[in-house]
Amino acid sequence: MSQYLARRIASFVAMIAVAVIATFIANRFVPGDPVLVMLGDQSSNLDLAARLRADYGLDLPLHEQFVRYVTGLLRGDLGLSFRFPGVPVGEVIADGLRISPVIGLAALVLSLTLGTLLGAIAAVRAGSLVDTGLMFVVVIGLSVPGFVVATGLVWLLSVRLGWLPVAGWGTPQQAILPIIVAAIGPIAYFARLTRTFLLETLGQDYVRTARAKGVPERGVVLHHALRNATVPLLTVAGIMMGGLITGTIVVENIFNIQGLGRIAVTSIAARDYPVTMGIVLLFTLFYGTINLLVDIAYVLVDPRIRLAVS
Amino acid sequence: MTIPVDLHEALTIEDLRVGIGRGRDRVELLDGISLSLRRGEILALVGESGSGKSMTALAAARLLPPGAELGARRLVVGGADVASAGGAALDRIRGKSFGFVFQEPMTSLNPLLTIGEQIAEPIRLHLHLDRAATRSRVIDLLGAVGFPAASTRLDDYPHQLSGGQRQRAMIAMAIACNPPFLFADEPTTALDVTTQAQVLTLLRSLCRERGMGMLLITHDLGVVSAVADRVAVMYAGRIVETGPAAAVLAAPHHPYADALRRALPRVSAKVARLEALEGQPPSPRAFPTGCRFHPRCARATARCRTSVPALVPSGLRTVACFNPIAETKETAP
Amino acid sequence: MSDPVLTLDRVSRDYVRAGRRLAAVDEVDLVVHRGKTLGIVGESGCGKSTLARLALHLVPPSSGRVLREGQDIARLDAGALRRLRARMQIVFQDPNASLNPRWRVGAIIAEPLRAQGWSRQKRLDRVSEVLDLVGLPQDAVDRLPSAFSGGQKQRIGIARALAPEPDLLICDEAVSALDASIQAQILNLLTDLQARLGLTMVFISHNLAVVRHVSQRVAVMYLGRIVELASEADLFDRPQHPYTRTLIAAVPEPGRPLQAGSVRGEPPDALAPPSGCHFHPRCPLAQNICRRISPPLIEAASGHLASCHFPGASAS
Amino acid sequence: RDLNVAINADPSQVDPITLSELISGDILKNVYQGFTDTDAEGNVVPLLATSWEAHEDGLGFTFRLREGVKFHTGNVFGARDVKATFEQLLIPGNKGGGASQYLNRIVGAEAVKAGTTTDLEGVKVVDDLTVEVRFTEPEVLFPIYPFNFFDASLVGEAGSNFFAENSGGTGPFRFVEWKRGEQVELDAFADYWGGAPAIDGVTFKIVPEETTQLALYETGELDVLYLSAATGRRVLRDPQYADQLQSATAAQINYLGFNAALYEPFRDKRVREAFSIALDREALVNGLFGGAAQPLYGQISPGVGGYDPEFPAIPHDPERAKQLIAEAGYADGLPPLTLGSLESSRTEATYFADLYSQLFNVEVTLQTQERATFIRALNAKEVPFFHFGWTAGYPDALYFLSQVWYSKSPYNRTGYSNPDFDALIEKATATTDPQERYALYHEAERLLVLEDWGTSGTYVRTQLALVKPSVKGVTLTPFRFQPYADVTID
Amino acid sequence: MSHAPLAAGAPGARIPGRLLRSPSAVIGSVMVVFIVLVAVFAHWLAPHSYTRTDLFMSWSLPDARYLLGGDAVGRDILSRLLVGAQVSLTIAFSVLTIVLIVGTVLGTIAGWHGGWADGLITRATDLTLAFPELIIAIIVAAIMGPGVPAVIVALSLVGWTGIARIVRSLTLSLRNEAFVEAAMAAGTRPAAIIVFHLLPNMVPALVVRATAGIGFIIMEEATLSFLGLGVQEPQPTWGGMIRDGLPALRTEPWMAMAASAALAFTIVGFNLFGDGLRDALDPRGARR
Ligand SMILES: Nc1ncnc2c1ncn2[C@@H]1O[C@H](COP(=O)(O)OP(=O)(O)OP(=O)(O)O)[C@@H](O)[C@H]1O
Ligand SMILES: Nc1ncnc2c1ncn2[C@@H]1O[C@H](COP(=O)(O)OP(=O)(O)OP(=O)(O)O)[C@@H](O)[C@H]1O
Ligand SMILES: [Mg+2]
Ligand SMILES: [Mg+2]
Ligand code: NI
Repeated sequence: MSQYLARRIASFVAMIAVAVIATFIANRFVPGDPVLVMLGDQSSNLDLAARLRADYGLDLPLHEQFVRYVTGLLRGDLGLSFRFPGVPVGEVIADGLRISPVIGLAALVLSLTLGTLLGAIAAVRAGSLVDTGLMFVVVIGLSVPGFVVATGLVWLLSVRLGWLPVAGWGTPQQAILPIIVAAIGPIAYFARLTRTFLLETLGQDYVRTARAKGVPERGVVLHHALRNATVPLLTVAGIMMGGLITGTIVVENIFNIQGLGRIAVTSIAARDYPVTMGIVLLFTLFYGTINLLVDIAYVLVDPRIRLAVS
Repeated sequence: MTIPVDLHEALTIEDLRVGIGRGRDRVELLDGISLSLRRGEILALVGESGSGKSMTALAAARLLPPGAELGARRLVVGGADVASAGGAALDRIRGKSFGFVFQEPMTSLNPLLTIGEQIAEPIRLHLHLDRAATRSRVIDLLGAVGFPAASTRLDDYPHQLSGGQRQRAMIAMAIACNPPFLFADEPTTALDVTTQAQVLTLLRSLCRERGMGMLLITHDLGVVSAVADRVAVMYAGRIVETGPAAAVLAAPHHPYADALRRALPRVSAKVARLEALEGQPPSPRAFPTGCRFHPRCARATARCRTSVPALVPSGLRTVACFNPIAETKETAP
Repeated sequence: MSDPVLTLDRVSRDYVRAGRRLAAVDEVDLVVHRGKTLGIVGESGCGKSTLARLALHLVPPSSGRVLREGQDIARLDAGALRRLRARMQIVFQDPNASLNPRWRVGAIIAEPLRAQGWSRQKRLDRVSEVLDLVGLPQDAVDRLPSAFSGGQKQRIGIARALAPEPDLLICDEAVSALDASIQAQILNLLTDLQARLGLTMVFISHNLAVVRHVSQRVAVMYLGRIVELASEADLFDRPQHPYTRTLIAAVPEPGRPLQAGSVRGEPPDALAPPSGCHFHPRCPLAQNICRRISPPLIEAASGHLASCHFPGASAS
Repeated sequence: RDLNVAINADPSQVDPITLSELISGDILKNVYQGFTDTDAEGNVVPLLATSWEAHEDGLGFTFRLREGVKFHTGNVFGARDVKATFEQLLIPGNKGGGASQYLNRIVGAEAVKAGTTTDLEGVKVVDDLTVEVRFTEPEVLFPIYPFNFFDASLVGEAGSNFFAENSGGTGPFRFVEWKRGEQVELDAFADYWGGAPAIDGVTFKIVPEETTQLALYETGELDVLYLSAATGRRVLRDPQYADQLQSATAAQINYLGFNAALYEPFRDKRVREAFSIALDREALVNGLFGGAAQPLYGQISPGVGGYDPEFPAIPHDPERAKQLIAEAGYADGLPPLTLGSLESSRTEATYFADLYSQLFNVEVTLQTQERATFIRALNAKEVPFFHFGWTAGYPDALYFLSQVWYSKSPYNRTGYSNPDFDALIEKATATTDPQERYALYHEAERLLVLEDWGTSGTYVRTQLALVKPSVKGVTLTPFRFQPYADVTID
Repeated sequence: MSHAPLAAGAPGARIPGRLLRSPSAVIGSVMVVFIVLVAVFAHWLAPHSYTRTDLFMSWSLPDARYLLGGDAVGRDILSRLLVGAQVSLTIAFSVLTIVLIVGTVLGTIAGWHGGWADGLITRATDLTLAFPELIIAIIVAAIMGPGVPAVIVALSLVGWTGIARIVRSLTLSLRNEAFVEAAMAAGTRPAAIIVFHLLPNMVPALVVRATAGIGFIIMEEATLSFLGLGVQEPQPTWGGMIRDGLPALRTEPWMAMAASAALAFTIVGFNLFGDGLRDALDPRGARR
């Protein structure tokens, strides 16, 4: 395991390097440049554009820009944002980093627990009315677009009833709706997956053995059937976690939250290279770590899985 | 309403019927099986592969596969009325009132739990022992079933074990709570004879000393004769002969039971060719009419083709045959 | 003797468990000759199934070589190994797990045929043929394994192994779930095939009567090692190793009482095998030497190998 | 109580030097002030300059500055600050303020830009309240250019980024804090020369999503809401908002650009004319905007100095349009054409594309693009046919004519070039008298639109805003909101 | 005696039969077939031109002429809804197909082969997941020009990762199954083992993933179009119609509602169908 970890971490570093190069190239590949966006209506003002280019070092040859960036990076310096003049990239991202993980983790916890619960109930009662009803609700949850749900909920709960704030971030009340909306899709997806995998494992002989031992139904489902569905569910949870933590633009926009998703989108739209690079690096780190943890969990959950060391 | 339960009654199955599937796919697997066992008694259930032995046990334990339907006049296992119990009540009966050794030790063990955990589970559930006590009981159990170095190997996962080791883990699990009754479906097929002897001795002493009843499903007639008090022979979903083990093995009355005995190889001497039954075993989808054995039976008469022979008592035995061997006074070689 | 089909040359297989080495198979030398059956018996957990897997290179040996017709199968490339496997089939000890629950029986049995590129029609014919041979109804083809009893599944496994007419068949506990009559049918079938096609077999079983019935030579394993190897008659009638004698004595046969306590002491811990002769803690004949020196597998009588310091001696 | 106003994105910055765009402009105009401002009708009115005088040679102005104006820093505003502001805008490394483009013609500007000096030669501090500016070429609009004078004395010590975090203007409100992605907060400036505002401050809430903006407005978290076209339509139709709605024509033209270099048929005036008269501008403003727009025939929007109320309406005449196309030799259809537009004007573009393909038997493919990509293509003059808008940066028609259609302007994205037109523009640039100048505009506009059919105006949007009934004194002008100095909240 | 399964290859024949026995599968199939038929014959079914603008009909109420009313430029919403089915489903199916194939191939390779292949593929998924979809979409749109193909490529480029990871995890557990060992012993090639032994066991998970993916892809297309990176006017898509109709939800709700309903109908249909498929594929018919 430790050898596996060592290699995994080494390849992690390599992955970061690839991410840096890939984003750097991709950024320059993207049509339109930051100066254009900064200039807005004055985008054709060549004089101004040249001044800005020089100010941001964008007039240097590409390889020099790259070297500059990488040396900065090695010193832990992600550079300054283009979009927000003079603000360090770290600071821009930190805005989102204070919010998105909170929403993401809360939504993840919500969707894992609720999704698993609903899926498990449906699986145990497979074929019954409960199952059909639950799955219908779940499918509706999957099929109604997030912004429709969000708009509806805001209108009802905030505008009409005045129970919850319309938007913003800071108070616990303000977190409720975003978390719920972010969780709806994942809940539905997870519920369906759980049901599917459970139906798979509930038919196994060892589940019969558990029943023969007098394990109560809950134990049968949780301890035996669900446990054996953990590996694929964990995988999905890992991806979901990544997706939720790195921000859901729909939720962030509707609830007016400066999360990572929104920062990513605005920085890309503004061709704010340093922030975009910073975000990709952060996300790479996120996903790399999450997936590493998921892989380790595989081995812990299923002793038969051996992750190849190579 | 509670059904009066005889305290000496370890197992009662009356008129058990099991069918599976719907519509055209419907097959009747068991046709009116009745069995009864007293505490301390060992009944061996032998018979043709696919005749419904495992189904009988599974049905009595209410562990039938999805899609199977069960009908029975009475089902009492280990002093508990299984037929009417449901949900939580059934969970309290299973594992405590009876244990179950499944035929397939590999797939019947949870691949993600160590055998120690799996054996500990019924102990935790029914005996409510603390961790240490549970662990030492698990080690004792594993030792009793002849598991080598039990204290280290209880942390093994099923895939790390040999076939026989899994089977022994399964047995340890089934007897973990000292149940008054045990379903043992081919419990020793993967055990070498010495280990088998040890395990059977253990099971038999549980029966003799603790009054456990045991339904022992096996193909090994040697095992039957060594441990069973009584034997029931099944063929194509029906019981065709029952009686004291020694007597039935020595001189079966039903031609099928006789054929079984004749087909056995021996360690003591090598025979040129084994005496197998002619013809194909019947499929539940197309059971023959009348006596289901008649197409393969040398003694079959016209009557066998049309009417179903009932299990009729003769002495300590019951036989379902119109032309039983006993009447022709044939003796065993 | 005739040409060797399968040769194990000091083959070992270790598993690492809890940081400790477990020698599931420990420097085994074996030769299986064409057209003959080698029976393997031994204590549960002594490494028989591992040996079977090694023979097919389903697990690679930790050391030693497995030779198939003189060729080291570890050195074969993937294609050659596959072609080789087509000619050697195995019946797994656990019939249930070795059948894909989503495959219909017909497809399961036809799998080795498909792998060998048999035409569809030939596959169909062959499947129906082997179904008959193992005593399964024809309508089994389009049912899933879950609709079969333990013994029926075992027969599906046998049918799959027989279908491609292999020249080497490894049976790991292949008839344990069959009733006496069907067992007899299968055993007769195997002996017929051997006579007709020169089938070579490795027959692993705990049922000594069955082993005796099918085998020409029999090996007895104990804790990863072969402790005795002889012709069927020699082994059963004149066992040299005390463990073999214990085994034979413990066979339950109708009319014979259960030989409880026929073997003394604790079963050995494979993670910490006893020194010297692995069997010494349970051996009625054990002397000091047995504790220190592991007896080599040598000829104790003509053509009769045993690994015992006191072969043939009996406890009195 | 603060006034809560929505903005739909972060401003690009909040300091007066760095480049400014619409949103920053909306905020900064409450904090910083220039020589002049526009009133609700779009007329130029004095602000920090009380009067100004053009030099005889037309190459300079002398400004008389307002007395008693205090900066938020506590310093008194004077002529030195004007000069220092200009210098800071030009000094390299200060992330080139957008306003610096208005200084290019000042004598000595090049030298400051080149970094050889920091002293801007052409600006002379005559006394504390008098400043003189001299140009190399005529620059008649100089007084109306949008400058943000700041307390430049502090920049010298604290660096050019100083005002990113501090407030240094003369406006009615002081900049307090910018929380990225959340809000920009201004506080009332008690020492404001025009008298302290009645409200405590202004909070610009950053809310990109329009449905959210509306929800916030409905729950009272926003007092003032500037509406986009789509939301505007919906609000117009909802009687509940009737008494909360304000409107004003936008100082913005929308036009179809014909790049003759890229699409052969556009070289033919008849084709261009056909494209123009094919439009039913009345139907367009009603159908697409529910009336919240007006047809644009020329190239100057109402409310901007130099607007020509007499500019003739271009008749909607599809038959003649078809005929013109036929005359131009395309009776059998025109070659395929791609219409480019920004995603934000997709609906209109869709309509144009369908209209032309129906009428002229031409295959018009629509290509709406993400902003940065589209602007890049436009600037590179790669788009043969596009629909685009241009918002006035100062209240004079020259902003449209000289930037969009003057042949040497970098913003001329169609390649339209007519020496006569250019001459008119050049002349106007040197004409100080507004009426004279406006006459030149009118001539140029007619030349461009009706003679050359160089473009086709489409519509001018009517800006809509919601203002809570309790809020008084919010004024929507062609240049968006007036500073909130006179706002009161009940 | 039927030899159908042998003919059909490995598992699976008789599935249509089993499918028809589950009511939800039947309803689902009917819904799916309906939607697909509508999509295929959309142009034929559409009562009006889906591109024809008519400013006098803009946002018109549903009436006898425009059964579902008119959109912002006065086009018939019903016609656009029908043609939109074609565009949206083409995108959804194409992306799903590509993504399922690529994801499954890479996932099985990673899980089966392990070692460097696993390392490479796993890192690639991590990187792709981390790379903002928007950048990919912008680049693709720049290279290919915005439109249906670009949307398909962009969404496929980001979509394969999830499937690859699930498939990899399933491969990791399934390859330890005894029947895989048995298949190797039978001489079956690894590729065939993956296709015939592992894949059938992954189908349930993939079905759920695919059915959930349909709605996601359709909405994702709308997001891309919103940024000018997606399908271009006058091509209608459901996602686009929902997006464009949303601001008018309180005044002229019919466009957003009609498209949402069509989308929901489709997703429900596919999910029911997927459920039925799953049940039909279940070897144990695990309904208790
Ligand atoms: N799910 C099922 N669907 C249809 N038939 C089934 C199903 N399960 C079992 N059967 C059939 O039921 C019969 C009885 O099976 P059972 O497992 O009880 O046999 P058995 O007597 O235990 O045989 P063995 O000795 O081989 O284990 C068999 O013929 C089998 O084919
Ligand atoms: N994958 C594995 N990992 C660790 N240990 C293993 C593994 N497989 C087998 N072993 C160990 O190797 C030893 C030999 O196992 P094997 O299955 O070969 O025994 P066997 O002779 O077939 O026994 P049986 O008769 O019970 O089937 C056992 O002690 C077992 O625990
Ligand atoms: Mg059975
Ligand atoms: Mg074994
Ligand atoms: Ni009979």
